[in-house]
Amino acid sequence: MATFEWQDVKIEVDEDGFMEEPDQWNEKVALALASTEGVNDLTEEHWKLVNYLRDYYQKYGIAPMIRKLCKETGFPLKKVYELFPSGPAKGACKVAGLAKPTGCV
Amino acid sequence: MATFEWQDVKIEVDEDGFMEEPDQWNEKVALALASTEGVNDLTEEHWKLVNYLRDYYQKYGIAPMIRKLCKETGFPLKKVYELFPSGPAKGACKVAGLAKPTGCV
Amino acid sequence: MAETTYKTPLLDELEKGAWPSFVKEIKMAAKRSPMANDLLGQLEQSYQEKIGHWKHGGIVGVMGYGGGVIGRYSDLSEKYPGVSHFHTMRINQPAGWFYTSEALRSLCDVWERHGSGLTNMHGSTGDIVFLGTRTEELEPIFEELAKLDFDIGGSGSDLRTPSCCNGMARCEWACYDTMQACYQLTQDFQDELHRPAFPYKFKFKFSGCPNDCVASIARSDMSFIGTWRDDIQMDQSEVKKYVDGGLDIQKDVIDRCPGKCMEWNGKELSIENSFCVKCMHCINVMPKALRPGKDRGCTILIGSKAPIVEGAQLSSVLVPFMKLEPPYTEIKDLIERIWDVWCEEGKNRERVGEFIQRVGLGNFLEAIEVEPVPEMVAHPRENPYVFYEEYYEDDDGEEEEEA
Amino acid sequence: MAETTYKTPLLDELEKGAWPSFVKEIKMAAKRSPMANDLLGQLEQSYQEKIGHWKHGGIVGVMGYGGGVIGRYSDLSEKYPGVSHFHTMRINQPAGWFYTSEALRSLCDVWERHGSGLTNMHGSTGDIVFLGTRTEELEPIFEELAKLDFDIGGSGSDLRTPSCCNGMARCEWACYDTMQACYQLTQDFQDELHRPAFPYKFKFKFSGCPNDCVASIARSDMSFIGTWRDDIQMDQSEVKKYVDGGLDIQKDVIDRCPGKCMEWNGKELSIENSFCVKCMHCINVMPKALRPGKDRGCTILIGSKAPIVEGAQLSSVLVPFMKLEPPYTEIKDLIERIWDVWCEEGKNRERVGEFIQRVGLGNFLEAIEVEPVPEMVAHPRENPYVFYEEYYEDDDGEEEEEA
Amino acid sequence: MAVERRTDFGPPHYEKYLPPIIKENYGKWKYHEILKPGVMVHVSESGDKLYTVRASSGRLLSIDKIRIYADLADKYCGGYLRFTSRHNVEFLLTDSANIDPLVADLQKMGHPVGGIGNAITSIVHTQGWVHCHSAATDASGIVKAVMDDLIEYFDGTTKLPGKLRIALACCLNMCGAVHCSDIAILGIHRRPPKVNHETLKKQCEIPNVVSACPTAAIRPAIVDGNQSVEVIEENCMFCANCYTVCPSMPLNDPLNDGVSIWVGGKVSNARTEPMFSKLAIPFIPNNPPRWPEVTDAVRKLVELWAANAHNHERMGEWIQRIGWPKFFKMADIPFQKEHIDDFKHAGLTFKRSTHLTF
Amino acid sequence: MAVERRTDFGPPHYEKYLPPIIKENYGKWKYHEILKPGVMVHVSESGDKLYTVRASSGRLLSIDKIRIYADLADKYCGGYLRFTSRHNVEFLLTDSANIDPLVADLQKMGHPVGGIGNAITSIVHTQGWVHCHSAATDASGIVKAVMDDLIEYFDGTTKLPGKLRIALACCLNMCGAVHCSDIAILGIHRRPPKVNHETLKKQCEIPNVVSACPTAAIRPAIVDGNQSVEVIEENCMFCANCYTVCPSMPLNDPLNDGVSIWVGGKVSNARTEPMFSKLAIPFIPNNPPRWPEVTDAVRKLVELWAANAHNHERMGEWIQRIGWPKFFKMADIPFQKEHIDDFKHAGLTFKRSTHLTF
Ligand code: SRM
Ligand code: SRM
Ligand code: SRM
Ligand code: SRM
Ligand code: SF4
Ligand code: SF4
Ligand code: SF4
Ligand code: SF4
Ligand code: SF4
Ligand code: SF4
Ligand code: SF4
Ligand code: SF4
Repeated sequence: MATFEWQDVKIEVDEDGFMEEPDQWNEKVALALASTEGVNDLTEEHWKLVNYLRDYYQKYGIAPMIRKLCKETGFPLKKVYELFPSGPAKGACKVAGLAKPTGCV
Repeated sequence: MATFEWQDVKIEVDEDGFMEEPDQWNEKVALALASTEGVNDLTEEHWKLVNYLRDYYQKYGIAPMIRKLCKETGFPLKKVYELFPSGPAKGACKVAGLAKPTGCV
Repeated sequence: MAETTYKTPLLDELEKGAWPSFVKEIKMAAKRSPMANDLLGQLEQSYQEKIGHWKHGGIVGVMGYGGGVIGRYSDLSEKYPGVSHFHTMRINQPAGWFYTSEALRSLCDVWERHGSGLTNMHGSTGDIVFLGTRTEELEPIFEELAKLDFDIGGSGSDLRTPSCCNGMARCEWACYDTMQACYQLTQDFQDELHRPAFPYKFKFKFSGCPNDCVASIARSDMSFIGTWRDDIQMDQSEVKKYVDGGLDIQKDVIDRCPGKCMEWNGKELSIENSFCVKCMHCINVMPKALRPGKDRGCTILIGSKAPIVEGAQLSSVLVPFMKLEPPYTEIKDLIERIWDVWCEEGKNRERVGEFIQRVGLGNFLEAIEVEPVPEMVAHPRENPYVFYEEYYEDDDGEEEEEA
Repeated sequence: MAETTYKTPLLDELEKGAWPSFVKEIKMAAKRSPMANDLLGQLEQSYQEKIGHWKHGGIVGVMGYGGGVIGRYSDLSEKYPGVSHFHTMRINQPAGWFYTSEALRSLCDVWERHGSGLTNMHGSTGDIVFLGTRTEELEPIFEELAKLDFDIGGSGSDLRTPSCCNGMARCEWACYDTMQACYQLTQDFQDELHRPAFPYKFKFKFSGCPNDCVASIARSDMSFIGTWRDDIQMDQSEVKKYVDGGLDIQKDVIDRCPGKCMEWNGKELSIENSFCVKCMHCINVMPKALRPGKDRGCTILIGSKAPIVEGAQLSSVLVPFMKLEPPYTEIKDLIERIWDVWCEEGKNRERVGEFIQRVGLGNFLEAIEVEPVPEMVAHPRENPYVFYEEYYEDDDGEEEEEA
Repeated sequence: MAVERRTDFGPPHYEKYLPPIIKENYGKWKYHEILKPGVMVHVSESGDKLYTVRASSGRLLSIDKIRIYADLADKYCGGYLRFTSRHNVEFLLTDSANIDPLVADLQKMGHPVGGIGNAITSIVHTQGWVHCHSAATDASGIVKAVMDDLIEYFDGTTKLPGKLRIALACCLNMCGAVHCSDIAILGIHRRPPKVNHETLKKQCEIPNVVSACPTAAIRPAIVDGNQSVEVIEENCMFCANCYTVCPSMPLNDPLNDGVSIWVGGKVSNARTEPMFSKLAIPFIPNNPPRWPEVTDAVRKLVELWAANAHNHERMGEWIQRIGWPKFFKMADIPFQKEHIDDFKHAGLTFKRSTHLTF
Repeated sequence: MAVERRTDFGPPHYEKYLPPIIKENYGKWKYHEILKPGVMVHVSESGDKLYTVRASSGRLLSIDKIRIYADLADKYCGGYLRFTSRHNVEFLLTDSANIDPLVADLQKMGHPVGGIGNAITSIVHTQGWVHCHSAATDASGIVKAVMDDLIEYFDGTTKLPGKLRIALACCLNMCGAVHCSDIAILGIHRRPPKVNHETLKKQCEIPNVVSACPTAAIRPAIVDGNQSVEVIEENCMFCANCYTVCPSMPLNDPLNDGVSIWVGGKVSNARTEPMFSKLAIPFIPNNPPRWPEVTDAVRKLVELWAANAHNHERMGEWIQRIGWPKFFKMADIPFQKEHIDDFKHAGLTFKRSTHLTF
């Protein structure tokens, strides 16, 4: 466990930079986490993805499969990697404060 | 479908003498049905069996398996046939107003 | 009794041809029996409409028994009153289906008095099937049969009427006395046969050798198939005669031997008996020359059944070899242990073969107190999903029994 | 960097003996790399305690890719800081695992600069495995590898690094060009390889003949196994030489032929090729005399996998015979149809083989537009549970499409 | 009150019915020989000979016919006869001079003699429209039509390479051995049960109905205010097990019922292990009274096997040798989706090797 | 922002690495011969000859060792070498005079030459304690100990009747071919996961955890106020698939982890169809550093097979011929409950015939 600080955000993260206490997620935290992924600004498109992930996770308790994510957000996979260069699992899920994926996304 | 009359009881039964409208079962009906099985009087032991069958059926929607019936009522199978000579399925279930068994009892 | 004569143009077609005609039989019976006559009428209608006209189920019987009669009612009873009731009675056949003309006649007489006059000789399970009677006739029939020493067979969730091949009575290959075993176990388990108390039906079938002439491995929850443990008996001069008579012993016998354990050197046949899987083939082909060994008994297999619900099963080896001899104590004990476990844990309408698959053969063996042996499996497990039953706890390091 | 010298009495035992010692390798690397040195320390502790010391999972990677790096962290990172991060990188090997000394040296140089100096040549899937580096080294490594033309392999729910036997490069039996097919399909499906978007992993393996030297039938979701359709090529004089040289052709070849289609008359070998199942055995035993036919291609099989969740599977026949040649259009189309259906309907972590079992092979074939052929099954169904898809309605008597 | 009477006495002891020659040679038979179609002799260690004449009975017998059998037995063999596990009748003779007259009498009355050795013997079958509520087809009618057509293989007119066993069951309950027969004819339904929601709760035990379904197509439901069940039709494969436990779920349907044909099963352990029958022809509509499509299909299968099998090679052994692809080609049966298993163990029926012929 | 750089260029083209003799004879090889242990020659239609010298690499290689290989390749064969699908290293020579010096060099540096033909080649294996979080045992250590013991079968000192392939996987994920190996060594856990209810909800996706369990032993549960799961311990067979998807369910356990031994699998289609390995020895405790019980068990199996198999008969083919009962007797392994399958298709592994030997 390590502490990650960015502006006034201070959260506990694991080695991969995923939140230890996902309850503490908020939009500011998302921005903070994004910074670790080479994403300096969260655009509307970023948020669309992040919000979709959060909604899905809250509803089903799991992250969506990639194919579904692309379909529902309308972003082709290429676009997802443009938004989050380290990809939906490592990048988008981290920023969205989800549990560290183990296969699906 | 046929109508079966005994004393003041008048119910619809199928060819095997099982009730068409199990809702109409009451103790008098039980006595009536028992008469068709060569049982002229329902003793305490008869009632124990009948009541067990009804309770079980109401609780689980099925008749109990014979082994269970014997165990729970304490009657050995021999005894059950003494009480209802045509046996638990044809005799006891009929008197208890259960659906016609298709295997179990 | 007023009797209609039905026009049966479709059924009449089935009076033609070389094979015995069931239509002729029904017509013969119909001369005497209105039940048989109305059966003819209803059957013709089924042929016209391509659908049966029997109602579902029916539950009738004789006093004191819970099985042995299959209730049946027509859904066209107004039109065909003769078949308004048309129950079958299953009569327990004599072991091996041997009869005297006298016995048959007396059965016919009972059935003439009280039923349609139609029978199946025999039903698939092996019973004499009396085809078609009325509820009120059941008791009288039973009474008359009892006088003839014929008892009723099984139906419902009970022990079904056991059957056996003719074995020692007329077959040189019988490795144990199938008829005696069948008779004796039937007698010993009369209560289980007449008073259904199992989760579902249970069948015994007895075949004297691996040819399995009663299909026991496919059609009985417990299959008793004769076999031997020592060497095949050989008469080399008779072997020679078969070969001289034109038998291609290499191609038709040796190459087909599943044990790949035979050799023919032009003069003598040799068998490496430790590899012989007792398949009977060589013996079947050369009955005068070869015979099963002398140390005979049977393999007991368990669990075969038709497809419903979990899929069909063939029986699987439970006891690789057992002597099957009076007083049959060992086998009766085993059967009772099996029934105890199955009756206690089996679900409604779960055959013992399905039960074993559900709980696991290993657990089942433990419950019936039989040691596992490799003969029971085609091969050991391929998947690594092993329920190891003990593990050490961190704290004390002592082995714990789990599950 | 401060470096501890660990006492490794247990591991030291594994320096002894004739087989190459991984402990020696680690020690060699440890001379230069603190990561390798701490690995030694942690491993010795694992040997003492009989338990691994790696944390669960880890999710790291290079930009733009979703796979190819396995994140790994020590749970004893204070004690062994060198392995606090110890990620592996999977580098896509050249088809057939051919290298020049130069290529190998340049890979070593990259790994010396940025990692532990330890590798697997190769991983089970076929990748060059760079064993142990830190998150911050991943991008630099990738950059340097790119200069050498080495790209990263697969991991996660993507197309895994395909692999192939050396085929035409060094084997007389290759029935299609395994290395080319492997290379080309790898190139064509780079996106699927680098950006996981499948329900679960998907593997290709290419073997040039039924000997299957990359175990494709056991270890790949899609197995391409070379075969032929015409007659085995025979050189009778070479056959004779084998026999003269002491080969027991009857026992060791003919009797072992699964097609039972060979005969030896003392002079000539004859093969009834229409019964040959292309097993390779006779060819394997007499490589100078027999060769696969000339009409060559491959059998495509689908679905093999390790046991979890539904049990291990071997691949099963999907296309009995197909020419596998540039531009590989037909096969690429087929693969895309398979992925479409599986991605659309597959559950999370459901391999394609499990998917097919769940939805039924018949339905799967329909969805990917492949006609069923009997070559796909060991035998037709044994159970009568058929989902007939059409029936007549009472009212109109017209056939309705159901399901 | 229970009627006091004799019960549980069991079947009569078989010894009463054994002819003296059998009693004397019980367990002492040495070998047998087939003398001609339908006639064999068993020779005892003592040298005694027992002749057996086997005739088709047809199984569905009137008491009139049984009495005729009894008369024949009296006439030729001291009143001793038996039936076989496949419903044939066997007369047990000690005097070989009686064989021919007996055979002649049997033949005259329409009971062909045969079925012994490498022959087609009687079809094991079930009730059909004659007695069962479940039947998707008739039993006796098809059996009669098929055996009329195959009589040459029963009576020995045409020789066969081995035994061939045919069975028929009129529904998936398979009251017989169709799951392990060289050729099996199986009655099948093809549309889901029509649930009678009004009667269901009264007639049936809902939990049992739900658990009766092998493919979990049934779930409890309230329909029009009635406690009942609903059938997920695309999961239903028409097995009728729900109907077996519940009269309110009939499947019988003249438009859609019919038969399927299965091949390659066997029961004996001779040579190969026992095998299940496999689907050959998924569906043939019911066409009474003589089901010509069925008799055709069966004949073709018999002829194909007879022409190609090795000696003693059962249908399934022959197909195993040549492979299923060749079988479908030779039998000219189109291979379809229906042939591919999709029940529980389906995956185990897939071809998991490259052992193919082209 | 996405870094703009070269991606998706794939592996280098293999042609760059092929020696000239291969380029010239690509697809034109005619036959091969084994010259001596670990050395073979492939002869082209053109008459060209390519010599291969195969040596064990050990798989886990330092860059130092790889550089030595590179040096050897430069010295003897123009810098060309390859690795095999079983992790051996192969030097590709055109000059047969270089064979012996190369072999000598390899042997000197502790890399035995062999593994070609009817031999035991390198063990396909996995990570173990060296790199994996799942490992129930180490991989490299057992492999080293077993191969040290079996070296005579690798280097040709002792002849074998056919190929024998050994594989090892350190957990049930089976990252290798242990499910289809002549002898397989498989790491296994033997106690249920210890659920960390506090972290579970945070770290894991509960629905995925539940569906990960092959035997449905896991169900969602609230424990001490935490959303979590509970494990029905008697349904757990320790596969660790829950752990794979959920860090909060560790199974690793020094007291109970160990290995099992499997036999009789194969991959090739030669003669028989590919087969799965079957359980021989259910459990051997971990005994590092040299796992003597495991090396013993493996050696015994190898020797038993070597002494009894026919030519070209793989382990599984041999056992098929003699039958499993004989195998267990000869191998002196007690047959136990654990050997009997009880997973989904278990029934299909039961012996469904009387084909038995006594
Ligand atoms: C009469 C007979 C067919 C015949 O014409 O010969 C028969 C007739 C029926 N069988 Fe059967 N079975 C008959 C032998 C068999 C056999 C063969 C055997 O015993 O060797 C089998 C296959 C073997 C087996 O036991 O699995 C058999 C497997 C079934 C099944 C499926 C059981 C299963 O576990 O899959 C059912 C369905 C059920 O029990 O609910 C069934 C149910 C029935 C019922 C009671 C119909 C029903 O759904 O309740 C049939 C009554 C027909 C009627 O109205 O006459 N019958 N049944 C056979 C009994 C005659 C006799 O006693 O000699
Ligand atoms: C590195 C490698 C083993 C090795 O030492 O060679 C490996 C290592 C892991 N495998 Fe594997 N698998 C490796 C080849 C395989 C193979 C063999 C193959 O590809 O031919 C298989 C069996 C074939 C198959 O795909 O079914 C294999 C079947 C699995 C499975 C089980 C998948 C299944 O469907 O049953 C898992 C579990 C999972 O995916 O969650 C798994 C998971 C893993 C993980 C990622 C552990 C995990 O639970 O997440 C391992 C990472 C170990 C580490 O920390 O380094 N690994 N894995 C192999 C990849 C190297 C390479 O890229 O060349
Ligand atoms: C180099 C390699 C392919 C590669 O591209 O890397 C290869 C190369 C050859 N194999 Fe192989 N096989 C190779 C792995 C395999 C595998 C895969 C495995 O073991 O994981 C198999 C399947 C094993 C199995 O069934 O479990 C395999 C099954 C065969 C067979 C069939 C053996 C059998 O009887 O079952 C042959 C034919 C033979 O040897 O008679 C064969 C024959 C050959 C020949 C003779 C082919 C040829 O003419 O060049 C090659 C040298 C033979 C040798 O090693 O004895 N190769 N071969 C692999 C060497 C592995 C190693 O280092 O030991
Ligand atoms: C009479 C009968 C037993 C009984 O107690 O009723 C019987 C009697 C004999 N059987 Fe059988 N079998 C009888 C049903 C069976 C059955 C059961 C069935 O068909 O339902 C089988 C298993 C069939 C299967 O595998 O599907 C059966 C498989 C055999 C075999 C093995 C044939 C094979 O190659 O698979 C033999 C050996 C042989 O004929 O070579 C055999 C041999 C014999 C012998 C030669 C035994 C002997 O020495 O007396 C008897 C006369 C042979 C014949 O009919 O060709 N009997 N035999 C049955 C006659 C049925 C009928 O009327 O046709
Ligand atoms: S099963 Fe064997 S003993 Fe019984 S009749 Fe058939 S061949 Fe004879
Ligand atoms: S009984 Fe069967 S296995 Fe035994 S020797 Fe004869 S043919 Fe071979
Ligand atoms: S799979 Fe066939 S073609 Fe490829 S290397 Fe092996 S033997 Fe040669
Ligand atoms: S390749 Fe195999 S099946 Fe074909 S002839 Fe040779 S040994 Fe027989
Ligand atoms: S097979 Fe079906 S229809 Fe025929 S008798 Fe048996 S239960 Fe009735
Ligand atoms: S017919 Fe069979 S599959 Fe269909 S609903 Fe009824 S029980 Fe289920
Ligand atoms: S087999 Fe298991 S422990 Fe070994 S590397 Fe694969 S996943 Fe890890
Ligand atoms: S270890 Fe396997 S069986 Fe046990 S709970 Fe976890 S997933 Fe289920």
